[in-house]
Amino acid sequence: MWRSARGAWLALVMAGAANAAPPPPLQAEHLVLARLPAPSPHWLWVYDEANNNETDMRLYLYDGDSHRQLGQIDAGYYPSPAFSPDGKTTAVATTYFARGSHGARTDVVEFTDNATLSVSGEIVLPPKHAQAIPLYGAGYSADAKFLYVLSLNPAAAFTVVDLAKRAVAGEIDTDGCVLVIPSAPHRVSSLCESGRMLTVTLDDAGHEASRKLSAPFFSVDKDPIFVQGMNTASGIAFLSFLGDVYGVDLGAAEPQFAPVWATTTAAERGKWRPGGSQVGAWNSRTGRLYVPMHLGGPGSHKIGGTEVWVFDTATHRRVGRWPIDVKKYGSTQAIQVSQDDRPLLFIATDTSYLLTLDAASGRLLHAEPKMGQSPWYLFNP
Amino acid sequence: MWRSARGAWLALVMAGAANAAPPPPLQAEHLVLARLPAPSPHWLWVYDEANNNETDMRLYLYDGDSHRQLGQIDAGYYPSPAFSPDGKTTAVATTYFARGSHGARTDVVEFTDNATLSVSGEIVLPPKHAQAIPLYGAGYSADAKFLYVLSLNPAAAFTVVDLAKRAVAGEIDTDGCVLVIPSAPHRVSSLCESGRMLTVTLDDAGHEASRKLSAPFFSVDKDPIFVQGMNTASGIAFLSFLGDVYGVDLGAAEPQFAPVWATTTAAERGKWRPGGSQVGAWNSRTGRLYVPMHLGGPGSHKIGGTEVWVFDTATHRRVGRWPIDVKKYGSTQAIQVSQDDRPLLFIATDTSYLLTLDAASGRLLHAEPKMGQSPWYLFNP
Amino acid sequence: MQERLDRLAERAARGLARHTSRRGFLSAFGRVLTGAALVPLLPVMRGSQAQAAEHAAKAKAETTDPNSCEYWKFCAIDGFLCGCCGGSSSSCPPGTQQSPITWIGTCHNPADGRDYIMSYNDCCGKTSCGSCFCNRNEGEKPMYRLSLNNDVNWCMANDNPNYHCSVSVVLGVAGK
Amino acid sequence: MQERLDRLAERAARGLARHTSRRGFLSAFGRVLTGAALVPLLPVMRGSQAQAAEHAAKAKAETTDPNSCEYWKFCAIDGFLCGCCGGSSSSCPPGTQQSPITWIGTCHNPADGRDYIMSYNDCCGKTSCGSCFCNRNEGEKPMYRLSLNNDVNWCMANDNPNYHCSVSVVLGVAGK
Repeated sequence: MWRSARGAWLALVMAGAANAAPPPPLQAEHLVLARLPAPSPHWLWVYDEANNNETDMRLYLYDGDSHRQLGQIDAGYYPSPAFSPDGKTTAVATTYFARGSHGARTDVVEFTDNATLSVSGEIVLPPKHAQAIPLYGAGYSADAKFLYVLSLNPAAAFTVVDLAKRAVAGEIDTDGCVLVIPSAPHRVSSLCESGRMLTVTLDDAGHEASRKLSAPFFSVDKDPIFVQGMNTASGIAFLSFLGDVYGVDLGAAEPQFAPVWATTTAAERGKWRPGGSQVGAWNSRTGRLYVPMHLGGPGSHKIGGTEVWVFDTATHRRVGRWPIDVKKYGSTQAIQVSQDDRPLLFIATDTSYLLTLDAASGRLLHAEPKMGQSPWYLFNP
Repeated sequence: MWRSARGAWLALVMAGAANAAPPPPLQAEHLVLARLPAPSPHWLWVYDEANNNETDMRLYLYDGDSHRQLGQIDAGYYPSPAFSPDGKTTAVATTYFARGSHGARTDVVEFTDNATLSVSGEIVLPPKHAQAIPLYGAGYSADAKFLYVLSLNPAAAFTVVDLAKRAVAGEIDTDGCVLVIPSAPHRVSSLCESGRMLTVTLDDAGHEASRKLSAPFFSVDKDPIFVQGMNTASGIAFLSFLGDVYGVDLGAAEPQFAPVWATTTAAERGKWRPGGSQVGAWNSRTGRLYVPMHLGGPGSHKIGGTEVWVFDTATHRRVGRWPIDVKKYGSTQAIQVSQDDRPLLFIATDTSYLLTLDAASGRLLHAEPKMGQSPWYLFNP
Repeated sequence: MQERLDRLAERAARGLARHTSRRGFLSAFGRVLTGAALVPLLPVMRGSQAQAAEHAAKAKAETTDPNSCEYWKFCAIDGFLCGCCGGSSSSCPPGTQQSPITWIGTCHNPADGRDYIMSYNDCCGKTSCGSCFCNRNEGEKPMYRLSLNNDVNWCMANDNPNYHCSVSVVLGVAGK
Repeated sequence: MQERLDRLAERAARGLARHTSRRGFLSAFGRVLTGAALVPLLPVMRGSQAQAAEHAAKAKAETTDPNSCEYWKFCAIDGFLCGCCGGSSSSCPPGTQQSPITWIGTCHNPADGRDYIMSYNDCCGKTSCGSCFCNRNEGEKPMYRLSLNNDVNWCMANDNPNYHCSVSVVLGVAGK
């Protein structure tokens, strides 16, 4: 019965008082509102697609150190989250209906104050917000002047929101190319069916100043890249279905494509593949890349990983190969790594476990069961 | 490969054609909208509380003969369903918010055409609809002139909707008494904390004409009755926590209380108890009562049943005692019986199985897994 | 005597419900249910001896882990434990609002052998937390005895009545 | 030659997307994707040989139970099977609306040894059916090749874009 420190203390007090008097009764408690602790790089946003109840998708804020859920943002139907550069705001572009699943449609970006997890405001959007994978579905410009929101209806475009004016500045047709990948100062890049990257540069009013289509840098037919990209120190990186790494430097006016390198040996290629709903995680400080891999053939690109392979992105050498206890936790559905020097690796599984690992050693630190209904994407704050 | 009748037929055709020609290719299909089969007394409405996603509660229409789901009504936040006397309409009183879980609140009754499962209209309600157990949360008058909707905020009342005028006729304060139990022509009865029944009689405009408080007929302190009542041939019946049956005849202007009888022997009493979220089912044709029972003490009244006890309500004799395979299916959470001469007994379990039993023999006819997230109440159409 | 007091409290609450505005009633009702001075008038008191016996029989109530459903304070809770949602057993998660109205229970604390009156508030304004669902019903009564019922949404009277999670707040020692 | 046709189709679709109104585009796009006459122009054709090889390797596709995820028609479906929701593999449940736009797959039918072009329509207007979730991805491509992608909500262009379930409709035999 006396298992905790508090319990032991009470026992001591009771023993000290001998049989003199009973312990004092507990004082009345006062119901208060919990405050968030100071922000930490070990915080994680878990995206719950609520697959059986899609009008009720949400983001859970989870602390990888205390292994506690810190709070929740209600996010509506197919939300796309974006995190302000100063870390103070979470923007969620989403869709609501006047009668739950029916009635008038409203697309809107809602802003949550990350200090209180309260909605601090909203801006109504054109009713075209992409109902798709949330990664690179919305993004802040580096100076937080604009928010970009992906549209798909099925014409592809993005909406530019002027955050100072709290109004939609306009809409940019992307000619079938998808994703909003922001780069400084006011550029947005997208992936095209032709294997090219489209980069649109905006003027100060948020209107299109110019656009540029790159040369093809991947082949949709031979080995398509996953749209689930990863931020790197200088831009973005994509994995291909066969596990090749496509780095894109977004520092200049036009994207620069790094030499493609493979996560598999010739013997592994086509047998071991990345898969799941979020297929890689990249730590910009340590330069480590984490790829969930499984044994499978063509068409298995959404099968979860049974191992996590770890790569040094400078040398392209595999430096770790960590099996997942699939029988116990399920296979990896999503993966993310914290962006600090002592990083944590987070894995959401297809049985809704959230695993926290030491990203240096692969040691399992915690397994949190029932992390929502469909924890399919993991975001750093 | 050739397992089905169709497969075997194809194999014959192919054999008959020798090596002459390959079978003709499948014709192009045309996507159509499925039509509902003719209504059946073996239809069942399964109320899914979607406990982890409560803004997305829904009703599934299930056919106990074909063991198929026939369709779905999206029902919002804490819906109360009611079924029109002619069987053509399902009314759902519920609550929506302009932004999913936040924003302006709208309480509304929505009408679904049971032939097409499309919403045919709505009437906005005062924003007080009870967020509580849905049984007797809404109800039609016998002549379908009025719909009554329970309010709780926390003052108890009910809203009278004039269906011909498609407008709210008014609100009746029930002085703390709860439930809307309609009886002909325009009476509504409720249960009170004092163990009495309040009966309000309405005039043709839907306003209060008179009210009458009965003598106490049960004891809240000694043995409260569950609010989860059951329609009987002449009124309504309630079970108490200890398993006593309280029948109420609603045929006259004032409720008549039948002698209380026990479902337990003196030896069983206080040991075997009814429990769950819907604790009994009553077939008015056969006069059979079905009570899920478990072994438990005070405070166990929401524990699911491990057996179903069957009673002849004329003789009060137990005529069946049917164990549930709890290890396989979970314990009973809700129970319902079809209102025909060859009735089916339906049981929803706490692991979301929907069991279909022959209500005469107790034989298990079908076990449907994953019947929603939280199938806590079962309604006859 | 106890019975008379109960009836008094009942009649007072009813009177409030009938004769005051919604807001006025709510704030008064809130006071009745959370104001320590009025606690001895609550009908819950009746059940406390039966409760104690029940507890003695069970005797398994947790005293150490406030995120466990077995924790002693949760003897009549029906919902998600706020401690698993960013709050604690007596605090609401960030961004939610507490319900001003509550249901009441009497729980036995094995650590000091006392019965305590608990207020079970809901935390409101966000959708279901979904973690640590806990359904215990010691002394719980059907909806017609509203202040002892946990089947209704106690966020019902909040500006935003979405139910997120539940807390269990010690109001005081139950009178013996 | 095939490549030139593909490019033509691509350019045509793009042109429509850019230069016509939303409604006009949708109806045209719908025609492109469901009109049998235009099927040979679809980019999906490219993959059919690779697909066939893949299928030969798997060879386990169901031919009898159209509510099984393994049923041959579902080789690139990602969603709830409408047959478990009140519809069938080629009909939408009562009260829903079909999506006018679709994604496309090529599935091998072991019963006659042929490859068929399938249109995967979503049924729309009610929330997630929740039954018989099925996720198969033979020939599925990322979102930038939209007509072969099953990760977007194909109800996106419906008046009510709520996703309920998915069907798999035979369009015709894939050209060899």
